[in-house]
Amino acid sequence: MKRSLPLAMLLALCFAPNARAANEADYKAAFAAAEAASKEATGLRNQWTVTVQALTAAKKAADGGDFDRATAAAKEAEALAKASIFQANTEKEAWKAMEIR
Amino acid sequence: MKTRTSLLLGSLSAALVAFALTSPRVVAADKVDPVADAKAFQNFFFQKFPDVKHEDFVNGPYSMNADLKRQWQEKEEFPPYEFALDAGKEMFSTPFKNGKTYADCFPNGGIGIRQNYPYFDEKDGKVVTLELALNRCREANGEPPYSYVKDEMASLTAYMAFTSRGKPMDIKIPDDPRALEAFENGKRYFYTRRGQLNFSCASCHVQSPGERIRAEILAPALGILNAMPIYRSEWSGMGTTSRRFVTCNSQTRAVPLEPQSDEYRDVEYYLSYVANGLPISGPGARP
Amino acid sequence: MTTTTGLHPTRRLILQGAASVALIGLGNLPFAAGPARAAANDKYPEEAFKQKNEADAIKALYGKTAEPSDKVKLDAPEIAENGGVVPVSVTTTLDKVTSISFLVAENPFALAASYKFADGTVPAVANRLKMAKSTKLVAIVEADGKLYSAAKDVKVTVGGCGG
Amino acid sequence: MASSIRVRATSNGDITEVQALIQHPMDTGLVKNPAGELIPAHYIQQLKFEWNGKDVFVADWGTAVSKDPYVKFSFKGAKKGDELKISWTDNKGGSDTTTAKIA
Repeated sequence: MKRSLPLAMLLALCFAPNARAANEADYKAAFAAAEAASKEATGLRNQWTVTVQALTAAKKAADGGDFDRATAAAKEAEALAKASIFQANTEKEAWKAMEIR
Repeated sequence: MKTRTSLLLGSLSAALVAFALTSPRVVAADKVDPVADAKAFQNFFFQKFPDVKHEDFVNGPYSMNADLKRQWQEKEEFPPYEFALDAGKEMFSTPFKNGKTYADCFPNGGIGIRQNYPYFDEKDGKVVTLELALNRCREANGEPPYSYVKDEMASLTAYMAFTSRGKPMDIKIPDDPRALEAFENGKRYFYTRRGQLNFSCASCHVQSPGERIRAEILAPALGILNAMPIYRSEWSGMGTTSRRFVTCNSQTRAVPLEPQSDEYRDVEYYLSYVANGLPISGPGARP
Repeated sequence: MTTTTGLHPTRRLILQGAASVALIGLGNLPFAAGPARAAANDKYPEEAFKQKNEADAIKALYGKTAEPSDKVKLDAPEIAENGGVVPVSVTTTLDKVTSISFLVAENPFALAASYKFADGTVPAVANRLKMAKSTKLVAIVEADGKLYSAAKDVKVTVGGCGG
Repeated sequence: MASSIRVRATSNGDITEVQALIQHPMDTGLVKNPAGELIPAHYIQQLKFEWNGKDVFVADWGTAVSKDPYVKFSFKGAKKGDELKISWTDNKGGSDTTTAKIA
């Protein structure tokens, strides 16, 4: 037990610096990036429902003034949108592997 | 947060590379050959389920599970789509405001023709499904179109399907490059993975028909549209082909496209063509 | 299923006459007078349908308890294709059956349906019930004033892969 | 307009088999609509089958009977051509009735 205590402390320390509260500007930037990716996914006709939900959650949190959660949700939306774009591009060829021949 | 996205992308690409390496199949020259595709498609299911009678595939999950089939046969004695059928019959004979009826829009008065839909309209250069043709008929006669996912459309297609019961599916692909392209586009849609769950239609209906996803038994893809439209206990109501496509998409967490958009019409064209020869069994009752 | 107009007029009058006499004159004795028929009256058993659990519902409906009997054959699926529409049926070889009821133990209200049988009606019924979740299904048959029961477990879950 | 009750009564020999399918929502009162409000309970409480002036079969239903309810039973004594009167009442005072000839 004795040795693991300092280890836990060390871990806590390294997360501390970037935990300052996100402000409105951070949220706006994150949301803009998420929305761009989401538009691209829709353009590829491969939007995910969870992306849309994350975007709505981000907006809702931002309206409520909770920019921490809003920024996190916007980043989540961006990640999901990017994944759906990646899926659409890879599937352009990958589908043939499953085709019954 | 940044690490999270790259992690996600990394895992996806790694999975793909592994996947590509394992599939030894050489990608055949990409000449679209519907006849060969249909033969291969049907043989795949006939070999995978040797003791299922060929025409029984159109009964979807009921061809895969005896206990479920018994529940279905009990329901078929007095099926829940009875009301939609009667409503459809009545709507079919009720004239529009201009005195015309649906019979005037369709060959043979709309009776016993469902097995030829969808067809490729060479003038339009696109696939025309039964639901689309019905709404076009309404609009041509000054009537507002019906929603593709609601009861009125389901009642109309239920009646038209009923008049074709037992007739083998008979979809034609004219020798027109655009028709071949539509067929190929439908095939691509069928095998393309989508949604956060990363499923394609084939993931469920080709790789694991007969198996359960929770309470439901997965239907084989062969003849999966022959029973449309269906009364689903799940919806406790009628469902058109459009409604089925839209709900399947949202189950894999993919945002559905507009009903009757090109992809849906093409995948209906593909699935109907590869089921040529199997009987129409609509309207159907499903879990 | 068009309503019939073809009935010969006088026969029709007699029928209506007989019906009204039966209803007015003899009250609701169309059921053959037999031993005390607890559930013979036509009143809707409001109280029984309000009971949450199975035992209270049976007591409210019949005022006595049932004993399992292999003469009551209950037919229900092992896994319901859909909790909203579960085909369930019962047949029995007992005679002088006056009532058959279905109780779905895990439903918010246990009593699902109760049927009253006249003389000459075959003691069997099929219907489609709703089941909230996996549950014990009980069929009760009241024959000659005594209660017999049969039970079966039915698995119920939602379908589909998520959404 | 077609009645809400579909009946098929077929007699073979002395036994008449009766099947009925009724168009009714059978709302339990425990389900929410998409807008989140509870849909009020609306279900058939009693369904009667009358032949020859006599109630041959009476169904008392709760909220656990499926939408568009179905029931099947059979009874002795009737013959082809007899008339069967079917009527139901629901918890909102709604009702419907129809007659059918035994085929």
